[in-house]
Amino acid sequence: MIRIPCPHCSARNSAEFRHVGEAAPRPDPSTATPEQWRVYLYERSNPAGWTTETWFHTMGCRRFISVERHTVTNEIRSARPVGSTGPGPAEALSARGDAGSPDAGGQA
Amino acid sequence: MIGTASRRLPAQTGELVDRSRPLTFRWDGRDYEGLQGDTIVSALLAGGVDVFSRSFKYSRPRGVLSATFVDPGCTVQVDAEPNVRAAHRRLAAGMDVRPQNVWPSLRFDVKAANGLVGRFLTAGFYYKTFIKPQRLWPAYQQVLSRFASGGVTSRQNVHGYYDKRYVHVDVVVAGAGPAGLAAAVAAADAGCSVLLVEEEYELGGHLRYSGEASLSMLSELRAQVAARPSIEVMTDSVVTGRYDDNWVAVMQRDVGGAIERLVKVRAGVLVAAPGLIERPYVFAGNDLPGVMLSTAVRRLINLYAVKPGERAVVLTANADGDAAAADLTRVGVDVVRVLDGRAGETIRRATGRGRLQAVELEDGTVLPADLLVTATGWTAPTSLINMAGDRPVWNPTAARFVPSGDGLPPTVLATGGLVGDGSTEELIAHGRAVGALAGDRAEGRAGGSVPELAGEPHPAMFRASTHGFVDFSEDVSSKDVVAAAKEGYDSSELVKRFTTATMGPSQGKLETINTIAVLSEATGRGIEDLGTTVWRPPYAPISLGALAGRVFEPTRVSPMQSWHEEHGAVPLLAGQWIRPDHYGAAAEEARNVRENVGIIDVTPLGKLALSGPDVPKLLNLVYVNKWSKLAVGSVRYGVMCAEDGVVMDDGVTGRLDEHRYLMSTTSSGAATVWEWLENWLQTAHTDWQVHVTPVTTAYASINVAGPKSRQLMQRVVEGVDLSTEAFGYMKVRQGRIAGVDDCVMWRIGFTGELSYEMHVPASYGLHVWEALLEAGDDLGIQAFGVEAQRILRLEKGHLIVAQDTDGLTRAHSAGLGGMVKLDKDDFAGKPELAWHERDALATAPRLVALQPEDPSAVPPEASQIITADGGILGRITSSRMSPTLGHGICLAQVDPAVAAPGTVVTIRLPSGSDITATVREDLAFVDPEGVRLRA
Amino acid sequence: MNDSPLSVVGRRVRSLRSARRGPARYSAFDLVRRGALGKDWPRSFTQPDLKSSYDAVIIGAGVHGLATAYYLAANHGMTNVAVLDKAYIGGGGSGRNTAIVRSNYLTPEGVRFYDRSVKLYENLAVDLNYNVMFSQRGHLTLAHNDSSLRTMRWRAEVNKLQGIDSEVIGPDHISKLVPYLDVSPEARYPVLGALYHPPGGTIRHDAVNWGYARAAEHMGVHIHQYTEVTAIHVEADRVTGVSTNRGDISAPVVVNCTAGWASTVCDLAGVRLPLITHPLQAAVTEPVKMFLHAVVVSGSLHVYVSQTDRGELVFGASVDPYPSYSMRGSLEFTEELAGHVLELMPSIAKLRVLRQWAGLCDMTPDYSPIMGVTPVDGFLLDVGWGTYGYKAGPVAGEAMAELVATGKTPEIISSFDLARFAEGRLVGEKGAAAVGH
Amino acid sequence: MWTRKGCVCVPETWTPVARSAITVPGPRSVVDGWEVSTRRSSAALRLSDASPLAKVSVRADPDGALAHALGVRFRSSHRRDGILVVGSGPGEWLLVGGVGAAHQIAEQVRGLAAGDFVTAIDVTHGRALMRLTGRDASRALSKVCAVDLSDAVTPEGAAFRTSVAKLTTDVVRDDAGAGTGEPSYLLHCERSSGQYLFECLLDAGMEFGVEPSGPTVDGGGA
Repeated sequence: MIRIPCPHCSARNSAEFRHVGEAAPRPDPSTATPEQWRVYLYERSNPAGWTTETWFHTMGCRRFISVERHTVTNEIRSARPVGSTGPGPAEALSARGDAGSPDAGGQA
Repeated sequence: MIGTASRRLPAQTGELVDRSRPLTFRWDGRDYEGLQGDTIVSALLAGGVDVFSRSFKYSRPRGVLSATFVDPGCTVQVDAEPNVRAAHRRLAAGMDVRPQNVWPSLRFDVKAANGLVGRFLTAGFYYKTFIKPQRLWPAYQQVLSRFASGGVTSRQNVHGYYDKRYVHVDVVVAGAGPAGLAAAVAAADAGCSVLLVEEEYELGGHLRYSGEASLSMLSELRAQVAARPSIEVMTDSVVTGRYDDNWVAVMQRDVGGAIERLVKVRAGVLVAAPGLIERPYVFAGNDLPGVMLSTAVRRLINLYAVKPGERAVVLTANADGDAAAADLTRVGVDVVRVLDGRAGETIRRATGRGRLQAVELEDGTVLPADLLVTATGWTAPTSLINMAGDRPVWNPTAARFVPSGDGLPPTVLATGGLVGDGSTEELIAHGRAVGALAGDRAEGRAGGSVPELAGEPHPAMFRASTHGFVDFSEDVSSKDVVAAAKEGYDSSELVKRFTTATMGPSQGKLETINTIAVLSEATGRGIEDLGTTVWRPPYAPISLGALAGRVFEPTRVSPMQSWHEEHGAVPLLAGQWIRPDHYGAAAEEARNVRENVGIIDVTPLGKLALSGPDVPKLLNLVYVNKWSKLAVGSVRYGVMCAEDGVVMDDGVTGRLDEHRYLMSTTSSGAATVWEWLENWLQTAHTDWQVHVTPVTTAYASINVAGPKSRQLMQRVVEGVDLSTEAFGYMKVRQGRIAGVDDCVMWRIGFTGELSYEMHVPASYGLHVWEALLEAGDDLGIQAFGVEAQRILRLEKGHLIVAQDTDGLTRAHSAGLGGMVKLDKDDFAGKPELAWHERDALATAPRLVALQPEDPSAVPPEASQIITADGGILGRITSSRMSPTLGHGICLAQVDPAVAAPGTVVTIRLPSGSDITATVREDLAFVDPEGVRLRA
Repeated sequence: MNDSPLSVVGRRVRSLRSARRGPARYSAFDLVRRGALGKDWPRSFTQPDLKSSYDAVIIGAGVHGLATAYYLAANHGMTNVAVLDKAYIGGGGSGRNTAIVRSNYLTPEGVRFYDRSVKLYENLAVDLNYNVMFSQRGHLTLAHNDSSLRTMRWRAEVNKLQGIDSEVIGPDHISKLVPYLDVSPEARYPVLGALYHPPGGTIRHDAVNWGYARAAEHMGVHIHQYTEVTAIHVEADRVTGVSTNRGDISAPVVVNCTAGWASTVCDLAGVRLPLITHPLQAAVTEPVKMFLHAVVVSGSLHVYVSQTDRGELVFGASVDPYPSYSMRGSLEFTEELAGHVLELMPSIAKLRVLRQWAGLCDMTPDYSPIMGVTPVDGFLLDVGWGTYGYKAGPVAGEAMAELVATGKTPEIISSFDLARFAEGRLVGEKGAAAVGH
Repeated sequence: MWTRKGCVCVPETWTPVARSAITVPGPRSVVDGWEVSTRRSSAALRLSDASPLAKVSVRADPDGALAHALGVRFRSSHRRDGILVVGSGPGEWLLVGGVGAAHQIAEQVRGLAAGDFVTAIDVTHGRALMRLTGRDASRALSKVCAVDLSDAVTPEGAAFRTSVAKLTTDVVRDDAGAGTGEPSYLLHCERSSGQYLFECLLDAGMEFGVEPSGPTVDGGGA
């Protein structure tokens, strides 16, 4: 059980959090082309190394936080409150949001 | 028959058995007697039994090899528990112990014939045969699976009580031999809290069975541990795994009323001190009962006072083997020959029928013996540090893999035999130094460098001139390994997978080095080059019961649950919620709503209290429709889409006063929607003044529906004008219901009837529910369940998100296209919906109502709508028999080609027959004009 | 496409007959003969020297890469092919999965595709002369609530229309097939029904990998173990070869058949993917005598279980809750797993978990693979296999081989193209994969 | 029995009874409008229902006027004038007071806001509240809660939200509230799961001889 150093609550087991996803800036909806929008929806760097990602402290402070994590070692080198320039909520509920939870929708 | 205790020795210094407490138990259907403190195996050996099981493939008789937990021949069934490690498990009175993997009996086993054809059953033989004819493979497989080893389970077994515990501690020491004990004491003296975990029942490791000098050092160490309250000791417990961030799993047996307890430890520093495991020697006959490791002999004599044989040959390459020979002589065993591996002496093979009878030496000499003891080297169980990132390296001097020291985080240290060799004093000194360093690191001090412990030279002895078993539990011989290498399975991973060596119950603890050594011999590549396979968790097997612990499956019930249970509600499990599906007759409940009045408990409906001046902005952002002009006292239906335009949730939101709103969501979507709103507020619009508070269970929610609902409401509501003019459709009011203040009511109609949904402070839910039933008695009031509600909403043509929509359904395909307001600046999913509206409307599926032509037909949900040649045009998403109309009614997602009203479609039923149905003009079957709703 | 490197390669087709030099024959007779004579079996695979040029380079010696190589040689006579792997044959996802094979998917295109795979698996032992131990013991996906029962029926109905043996059965029938299941209505997750798929079952994954490797190698394919690709060379949007730790290779076609490292390998060619890599963990218990004869899956409880011929229970679950390239495994996985298994079968609490491990799964947004061409000419994809790659090994290999040899995307994989994401044409398997394996 | 009052029919005899989400065994009676168990335990480890106490959820700027007036930061708590103020989240507080005091507390809070944007919501009925008290309270709780409960990490007054028996639960170390000199924890969760949490804590406390107890409704019991 990795531990996430929540900037609000102190270090907690990752089971208290929901992984939201790699930071993906939301394009301006009024000018985005379909290609740009779908890059935002679907495309990810998915690095084998350091990544900046958003977690949601579901069972704690209920804050979105920005975490720098190494995806091979799972080491975390920083966790900050998510900034106002943080990721748009694309992954929260798009295709992969409930991958692990077949009961979440009617798709079960 | 009580077994004779003929092999029990007189009292030994340090013995664990209590001669004043005899215990009776059963073995293989007969009664035996052992002593308190015995293991099952020591009691049986004392009673003259020396064969405990038969092997997996060749059904060879097996006895004691290591006399430890990992002893491959000592796995038995105890009562309902399969695969009990009999060389570890303490004897208890009344145990019913049976051999496993024997048929029809331990003495006569028909599968033993396999031994005769062993030369044909080489490793991987099954890959090369049973190929043709393919239709016979299932029959072959039946036969193969009869060979499955292990004990038996029974459906009648009860789950039993297992639990868990969390521990936060500065230092965990895994293993309480001399180094582990010293490390624990030193860490405690550095000011740390310490958890000391020992797999055996007592502290001390090999000091327990290594003579009087060791015992006196042990009693000193035990006293030091006992004197330090900051050390918590767990015996008969094992560290089964080290996971990321020093999350350490400890399996503790027989504690606090639990069969087993999984202790989850967040450790500052983990000190691995598991000691060494003695390695078997490979030679023909090395699995015969009577062939034992030197440590097995020393344990049996010194801990359990059991004489392991009468006439012994000893092959020793180290001090422990020498000491075993001395122990044997001391207790009167005739040691006929001691061969010194350090001087190049060895044996050729062991022979005997059913058990050891003779040992053949390299020069051809045959020595009759019933005991052959080998001491040819060690395996360092690098499991825990391997899990922590260390890749063990071959130490040719010590002839074993040792920790490399690289790749370990500073929070993991190792001491004792795992690291190197030394006298007891040296081991203790190393343990103390490592414990002190662990203390420093746990307290955030730098500490010194990691102390070293050199490996003693040891001859590299793996295999005699003959072939023997490298893996006893898998029946894999060195010959199999050589053959596999020749076929190209010549890396340590491939040979493991092909031969299955190291994949049995001991997971390589006895087998790995010999397998790799033989592979090295076969390939000519050095052991250091081949490397060892990765050790996987758990270090020791752990029961499903312990891993599961207590069942924590949160459930949720409404404040009216007790009433539902008392009134025969049939439960419906919806996520965590337990709700009434119906109270006996759903169709009747539905009819009563159409004719009189009914009440349904809709507490699980998600509810969020929104407050603040910027709530309309938030609503505009998350819903596809417009919200800027929602007046105080009004409610509106809204649909939410995700950023890909797919329908996510729906519900109504009411404006209670200037800055206060109540939003409802679907029951299953409540948590998701809450997070969705917070996400927008926290990551995109931090300047908006909105507070979102979940109030799902702050209110008991009751829907009152039916033509007589206003009449009923008038009897219970105070302070609200309920007339159509004053409280019309899609309006919200607050007031007092049945004497309860602070209730919210809104007029909406999922059922299609005149209906009020009331949200009552939850503690008064049962009071209001009972008050409604009492007040409506003369109106024909009845409670109705979820099933009746589903019938009613389907009659009205109201969709259910995630039932009538799926993971790719855009708003337009749910009949909600008209709500999508693309002229808003922004809302979730807007670009996708805009492109969808521009490009895809003509081809996207549509939601339609279907009426089967046969009025008695109700095509089950998910029935497919098909073309003449079996192509798929859509599916039924909802269907019921309508009690109001007396015919089947359906909603369906269909291809636009068949979506036009009046189209007749073919539906393939699950039974395989086809029916036809007509697409209707409107989604609603009952009251499409909405007259009843607005009454 | 006339001057694409793919069709250039396609013209180098050799006679099928000359490519087929059979390896040593495997049969009971030969087993006895060699046993009696004490004669060794010949090598199944070797480590050949790395050539400086191949007609096609396949990255990844798992079931997908090996099957692609095998069908290139067997169906198209293309044997100047290298399969490169940074470790050993079948050491990635192909050796870490729980080897469940089924075809009861949700969409017609998915069903057709996986059904072709099942058919290939059914004949694979004979085709490869290697017993892959395909055991069609029946596959049950349990439904614990009405919405999941509805999805089971949806799958069954689509399956039946495609000719797949699949039906929804009730608790009594389930109880007969799997007597150990707790089907009592009082259970926290009552078993309301199940999707029953009799042809589904398990296979010996290593045997499939080795069988393909052995057969491909005997037709002339080079399998290079411990050969890691360090660069992919692209000139003017066309692939020209790769660099490895053992040397450079020029090749007009490079196929990415990796799992877990698909994004990393694509980064070498400058191709970005809609993938997220999650560990998928599995565990095995100590053996006990056979008591579980079908494969049992519960989507709601995130668990699937089968018993091997050796008597071990093999468990799997959903992918880990956050992406990672770690294969160390976690304690919480085994805890959740055990809890859920005991919900289904409370009487096996005393069985012990012997080993846990993890593999890596590249999850796509629509639970369907990415197969076919990329913006880089000659650089082909067979990736994004999520948790369902093993089932598709043979059909993926067959289709990718056809693409490599002919330069044309076979119809059976046309809906799995990379461009579908940018064009908003997601495949409708979104639901099915969440439910079962 | 129905009396006409204008157009609204209201019986004269509505006497609303509030019920906790938690069922404690034992004889029952109505106290302060709540139907409660009168069972009182004197076991070494006690788990009592405290749900009737008034609970108000407050949201405001974590650095604003109200935060200053309350004087309690996230992760700590403070008792003043019989009201327990818990810093339950960033910019989020839970105020626990005597039975029936929710409206009054909410009004007080709004008064302290000095015009700032503040939300105060009565969640008395939306939460289940219970108290675990006794020498082994920390050991029992550590069977279902992964947070370090040692005095160093979770001293008197500490407050946090975490997973308890897989349920999101607010925990306050509140020995003072118990007034017995023993370790004591207040735990609150969503009302619908109150019975579940209560039973999980009883199960965890079994080896320490835990007993259930009826509500503590003595105002200061918060």
